[in-house]
Amino acid sequence: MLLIPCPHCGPRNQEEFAYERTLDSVVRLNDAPELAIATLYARANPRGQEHEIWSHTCGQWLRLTRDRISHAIHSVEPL
Amino acid sequence: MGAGRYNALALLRGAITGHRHWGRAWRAAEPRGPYDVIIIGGGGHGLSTAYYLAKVHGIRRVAVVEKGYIGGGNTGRNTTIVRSNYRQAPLQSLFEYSLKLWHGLSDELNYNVMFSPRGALFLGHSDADMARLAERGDAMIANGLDADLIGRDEVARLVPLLDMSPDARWPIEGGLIQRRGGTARHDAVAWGFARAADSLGVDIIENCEVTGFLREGNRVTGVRTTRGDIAAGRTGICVAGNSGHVAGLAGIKLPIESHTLQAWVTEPVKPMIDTVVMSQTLHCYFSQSDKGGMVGGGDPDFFPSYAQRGAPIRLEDSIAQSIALAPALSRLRMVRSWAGVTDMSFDGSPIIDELPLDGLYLNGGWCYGGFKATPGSGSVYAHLLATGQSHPLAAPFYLNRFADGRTIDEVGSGPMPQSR
Amino acid sequence: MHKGRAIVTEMTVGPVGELLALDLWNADDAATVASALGVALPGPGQAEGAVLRIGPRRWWLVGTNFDRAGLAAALNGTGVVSAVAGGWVHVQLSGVGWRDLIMQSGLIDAEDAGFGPGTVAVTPLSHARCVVHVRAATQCDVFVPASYADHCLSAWRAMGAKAVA
Amino acid sequence: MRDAAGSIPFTFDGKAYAGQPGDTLAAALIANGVRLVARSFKLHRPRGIMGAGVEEPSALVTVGEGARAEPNARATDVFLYPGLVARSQNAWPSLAFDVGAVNSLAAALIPAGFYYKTFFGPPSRWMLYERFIRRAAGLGKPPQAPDPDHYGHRSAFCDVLVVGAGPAGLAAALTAVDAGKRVILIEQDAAPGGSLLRERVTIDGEPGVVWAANVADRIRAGGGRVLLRTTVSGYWDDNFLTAVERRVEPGQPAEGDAQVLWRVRAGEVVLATGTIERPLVFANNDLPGVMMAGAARALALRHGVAPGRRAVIATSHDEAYRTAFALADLGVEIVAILDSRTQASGPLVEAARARFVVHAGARPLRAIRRGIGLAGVDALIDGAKRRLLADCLAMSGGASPVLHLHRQAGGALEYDAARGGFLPGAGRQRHVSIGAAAGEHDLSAILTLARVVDPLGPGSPPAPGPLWHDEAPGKAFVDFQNDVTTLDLALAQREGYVSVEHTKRYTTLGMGTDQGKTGAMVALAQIADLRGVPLPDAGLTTFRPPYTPVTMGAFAGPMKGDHAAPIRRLPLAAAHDALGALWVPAGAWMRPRAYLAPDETVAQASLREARMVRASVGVVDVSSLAKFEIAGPDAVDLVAAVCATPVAKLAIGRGRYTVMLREDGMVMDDGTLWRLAEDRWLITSSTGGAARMARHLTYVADVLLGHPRAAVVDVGEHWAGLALAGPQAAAVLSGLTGAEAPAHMGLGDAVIAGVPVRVLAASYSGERAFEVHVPGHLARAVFDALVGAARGLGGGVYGLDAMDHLRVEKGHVVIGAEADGRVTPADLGLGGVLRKTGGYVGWQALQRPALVGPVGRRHLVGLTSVDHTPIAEGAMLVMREGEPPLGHVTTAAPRVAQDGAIALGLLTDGATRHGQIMLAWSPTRRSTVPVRVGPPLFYDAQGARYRD
Repeated sequence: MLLIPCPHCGPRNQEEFAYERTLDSVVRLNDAPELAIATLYARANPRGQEHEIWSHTCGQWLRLTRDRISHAIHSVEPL
Repeated sequence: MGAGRYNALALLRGAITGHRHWGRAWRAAEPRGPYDVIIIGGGGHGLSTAYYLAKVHGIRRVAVVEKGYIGGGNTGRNTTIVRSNYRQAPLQSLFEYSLKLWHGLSDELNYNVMFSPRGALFLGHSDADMARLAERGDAMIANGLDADLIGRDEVARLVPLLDMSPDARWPIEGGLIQRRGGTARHDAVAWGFARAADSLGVDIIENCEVTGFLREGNRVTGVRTTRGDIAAGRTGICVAGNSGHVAGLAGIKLPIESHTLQAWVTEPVKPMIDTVVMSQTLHCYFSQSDKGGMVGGGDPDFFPSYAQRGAPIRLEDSIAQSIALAPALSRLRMVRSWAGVTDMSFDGSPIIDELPLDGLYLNGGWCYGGFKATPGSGSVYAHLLATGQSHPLAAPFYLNRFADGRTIDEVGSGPMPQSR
Repeated sequence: MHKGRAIVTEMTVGPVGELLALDLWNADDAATVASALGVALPGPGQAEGAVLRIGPRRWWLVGTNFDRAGLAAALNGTGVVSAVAGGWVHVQLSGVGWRDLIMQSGLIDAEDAGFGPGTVAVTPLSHARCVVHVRAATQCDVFVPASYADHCLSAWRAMGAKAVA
Repeated sequence: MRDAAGSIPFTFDGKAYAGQPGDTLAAALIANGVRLVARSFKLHRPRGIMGAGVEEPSALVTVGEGARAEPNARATDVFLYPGLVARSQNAWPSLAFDVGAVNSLAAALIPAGFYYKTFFGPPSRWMLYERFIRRAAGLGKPPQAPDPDHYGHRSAFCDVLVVGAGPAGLAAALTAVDAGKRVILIEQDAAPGGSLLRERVTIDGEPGVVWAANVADRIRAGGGRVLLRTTVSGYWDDNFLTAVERRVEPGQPAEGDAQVLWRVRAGEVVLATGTIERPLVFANNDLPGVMMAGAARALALRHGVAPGRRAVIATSHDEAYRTAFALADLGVEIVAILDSRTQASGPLVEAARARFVVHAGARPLRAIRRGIGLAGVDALIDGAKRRLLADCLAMSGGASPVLHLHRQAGGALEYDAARGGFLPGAGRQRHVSIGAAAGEHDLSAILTLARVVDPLGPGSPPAPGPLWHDEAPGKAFVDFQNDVTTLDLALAQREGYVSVEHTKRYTTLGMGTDQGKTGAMVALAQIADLRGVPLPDAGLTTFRPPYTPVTMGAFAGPMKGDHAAPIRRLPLAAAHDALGALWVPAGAWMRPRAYLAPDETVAQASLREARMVRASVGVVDVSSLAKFEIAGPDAVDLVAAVCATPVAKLAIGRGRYTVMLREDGMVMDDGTLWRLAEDRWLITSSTGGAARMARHLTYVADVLLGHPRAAVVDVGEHWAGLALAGPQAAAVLSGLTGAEAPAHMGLGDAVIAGVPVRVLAASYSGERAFEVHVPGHLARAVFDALVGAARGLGGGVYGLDAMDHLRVEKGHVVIGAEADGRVTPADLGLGGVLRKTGGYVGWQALQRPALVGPVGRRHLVGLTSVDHTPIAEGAMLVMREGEPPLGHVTTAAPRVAQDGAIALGLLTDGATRHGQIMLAWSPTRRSTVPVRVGPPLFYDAQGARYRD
């Protein structure tokens, strides 16, 4: 039951947040089709740290650097 | 088989001799490459692949390397449901092929995997639900599978504990049952395949973690492991839950993300429910094990993790919904909860294909539905590893379908695993 | 379905009346904009008077004392105001037990000493995304999404809160 | 010493007894001479009471009656209340004469894992055997009726959470309270004190139990929260713990919540969880009368109950000596103390030698059974076997710190060879273990700030009992509940189930309701011995929540009945009720399906309502549709990124149909896009997709566009939406507003019934139609006015089914039915409405080869029943029955404008099949209907009717 520090609200419980995707999988509107598909469908899926995009129920989007084994959150920034 | 054939007579002999005649179910093999095929991952899928390689394709220089103990990943963590009642034809065909293998598996392996076709029932809670279930059933029958659309009365007769009152939070209007579906003993599947494969000469190497791949140019020639390098003609990844990690050792990114799925079991009680009960509207399912515990689960935890642990809110949800369906469950006590790492592909369907490196293959992306595929998955993967060609049933599950736009999206929820 | 150990809380339920959402493109402009508008724009998790901060770039102006057209003009391109009153039901919790009620229905620390008058939190209560505004030691406003109001009020009654007219 | 007569009546297996206040059911049963309490899981061996608390493996009973019956309650963890009804379980016809005990005779035939080796043949044959196995398995009888009890949830936050109110936990909690921390102290027992409840020490001049109660009071007085009868069952990520408070005992009716699930977020967690005593392994160590030495002591000192008349104490360390004193003081004859150590010394041992017969280097080999209970013990004493007669054998094979929560939290372990077990190592989260749970056994060392007087003096640390090498015939159990013996462990090793997880799963070791609390470490020692490896190399299984079994209802808590998941209500729900609406769930929403006239079916009512719309005018509530206002100078960029249709040229005051795609190019949602002002837009989209669309819009704004000067305001609930449709719709509208109705796809402000509204001229039915948007809390007057005016022109309200019939006739798609998440806009015939220039979410994915190719995609088609028979929704589209389907029926409907039946479908290469006759085949419903494939449009192909 993660405690995630929302840059706007402070630490809140996991159920108020939603995982969106990894930072490196953001498909830009003007990306060429091949790049867009490669970006969308390829994930490093590391057993370890990953940069992720989450959202909070207050409307804040955030970038988390998070460990996928220990669940430790190493950094959080507003997006 | 080294351990001697299993039958009632042998048990009787054991009763007299103190069961001292039983040998190991499988050898504690040491690496002794080169092998024709190395399978990474000693779960049910990997072990069944090895078995069918040896049995069907006559390839016996096969090693299964397992980082821990066999069957310790999702094979030993699932809720043991076996069914083939999918909506999309390629999935129906693959899982039905597997279901047919399940029906003969105990005899095939001479190991009772306790496959028990007690029926897999999807509940419908509205006219709209019933139409969707009918559509699924129609599609199944049209593809040669068995399905019965049943009304309230038969649901109530099959599962007397369900709350059939019309003012229930989710009234039950009927269901779709696949009577040839059911449950099996999950550990036994791994052990049974291991014993059978071992008897055909397959080396099962436990406590042997793959740390990298041996390469010659664009060709994979074996694996680096914690127990040394092992050479192989073909190398098959079969580590669902960890596909992303192992493919990453070869520098390959996959359309797969690892997520958490939890399950729970209650204290054992006398028989309470025969059928496997599932509700797609409520996102929960439960059945009773032979030991007497009610086993159930619900939604995954919605974010990537390899931790094999989840959050209690997901348990609360799936338990609340199960109780809404069967109110008597409320007074049972949960004795244990656990979590597995699901290999979430980006269309919800498995990937069975050669990877961009020569000689390296992948069988993964089973999401939360891999257990029921165990024999079928091993059989078609063995075909791929033996021949280099996809089995016709596995062909739709090729890797490039994402780039081609031929995804097989059973629930139509798109590329994000957390929305599945 | 009243249960023992009832929470000592009364619920007064009504429509919000008027409610404007004020969005700024840049929250750093808040102080400047506030003086132009002539209303306070409080910081995160805070309320000042009838103005509640409910998001990184969003405030709520509660009640009839705000002139939407005037505000829109005074914003001068730094943001927008939008009417949202129809989407919310106002529940005033009064009595010593309101914190208990919130902690039975949600996962937020309403017992924290810092969770005092003037605090605003957006958080799920009984599975509905609610806006909580602490008014006094024994009074708290909860804004419930209108479609969830029946569910929440019935759930809170089951927890022992008493609805009053 | 307790009074002979008890004051609290209870029954066990129908026989009346009485116990005393503070008694556990176990204590009361023993006080009443009941020793046989249960039958074991597999072999149906007679079992008595072994433990004193939650660790009890054997004494499982059903407590309570009727719908409140609770199976598998531990007799040691149920406190007596007047009228308690307990029953034995897993025995037939009676506990004393249990037919299932035949399993015990056949035990040699059914060793661990026997079922894997037999019962072959087809699955049907296995199921035949399985039926018997299932009946034999299980413990208590399952509940059948709905649970009459209520369960609550409660959150709590604290600086320091202390788990366990034994001496260490009490002291830690008090210290934290005194330091000004927010403190929660949780104790599973009904009273604070932990081990003090079964010891005879004084602390600061007070009896230990009194000291404990006083400290608990001081913690409360200092602002701390003390929760008794509450078990911390789960330690989750980020110091989140769940605990279950029992407010009543099993089977006891509650006035409020029977149990409360506490959800605690703690800054620091102090685990003062104590130890669990280990059994000794010897033949028949499961007989009623064989119990843990600590449990015997608890019976004597806490409850004043003697567990027998003649007792043998068998131990491997000092602690159990205390039991000899406690029992002797109650008048129990201590036959002997068997100490497996060859050298034992120290004050406790010396004091015992002065009073009792103490044999060093001695241990039990075999418990002797008479009837169903213990008659004596064959012991190895001075190298020879001797029989001692006794009806109680109190044993102790060391003690294991309770590491469950520490391990759940991810804490490390350290092996301590002297105690033959594990101690808590470093924590992964913010937690620390103290007291006995951390390996400290000396009370003076735990309570450094208090003056502890122990009349018996300190003892040595607990040490493990001897390994068992089958020195005597009979089963030696390591898991009492699941009947796992040393022979089973050996068999598992022999067969290669070597990993401790394999051993566990093969033998079911530790998989009972006690999850191996008593037997796990002795089993591990035996396994290590069999493998010839040091104990820590034998491995350890994972500790998983919950620590002790948790009632399912407590997890669900308030999520019960109608609250199992929220039901969302329309702002006009009361008005629809007044009109007799039949409700239908649409996701979490409840929406009016139809308004039935007397004796009307839903189908009849819906067709009548739909025809009313075609003939005159109808009003339907579309309030649940998603609505978003996008406002600001950059709003057009955001709208253009989300909507795949042309955007920029839309005039102010105009709207158009739009479609939104996922990144994989599939249709995510559809709706209408309106330009309310130069920089303010309104998007309407589907009810079911509202949450997804809200998230998508803010994702595109904040992540893709990097915070444009545009706000996304979710006004879905702000605006109630009332659709007014039919040839008389414009007349109704202008009659109420006094103004001309907006042109098709135009919008305007108006006033109806004194309420300002927004009118959007959009048609879903194919008739001239308007959506009237009005703030939800003001909607009633507008609704009443619209319905009243419609009725005046021969119209009225209509529901969801009629709306569906109307849209099918016009070929409009529904998200989830036609747009099933697997179709592109082109599949739906919407390829032409997309922006050619891209720049919207999903445009790239549409360029994928299989999506641009002309062949093999499923297309939206219209289907007309050739013989007017209704088409089954969901039916397969085939050329002949039994052939592979080429598509399916997505929505079926009656024709509204005339007789007949139609449907929409998705059909492979459907656009090229117009004119073909196919079959809509539904084998599950035994329906086969010939259908003619055509374009998805059945009504007013020219679109004359909806235009102004």
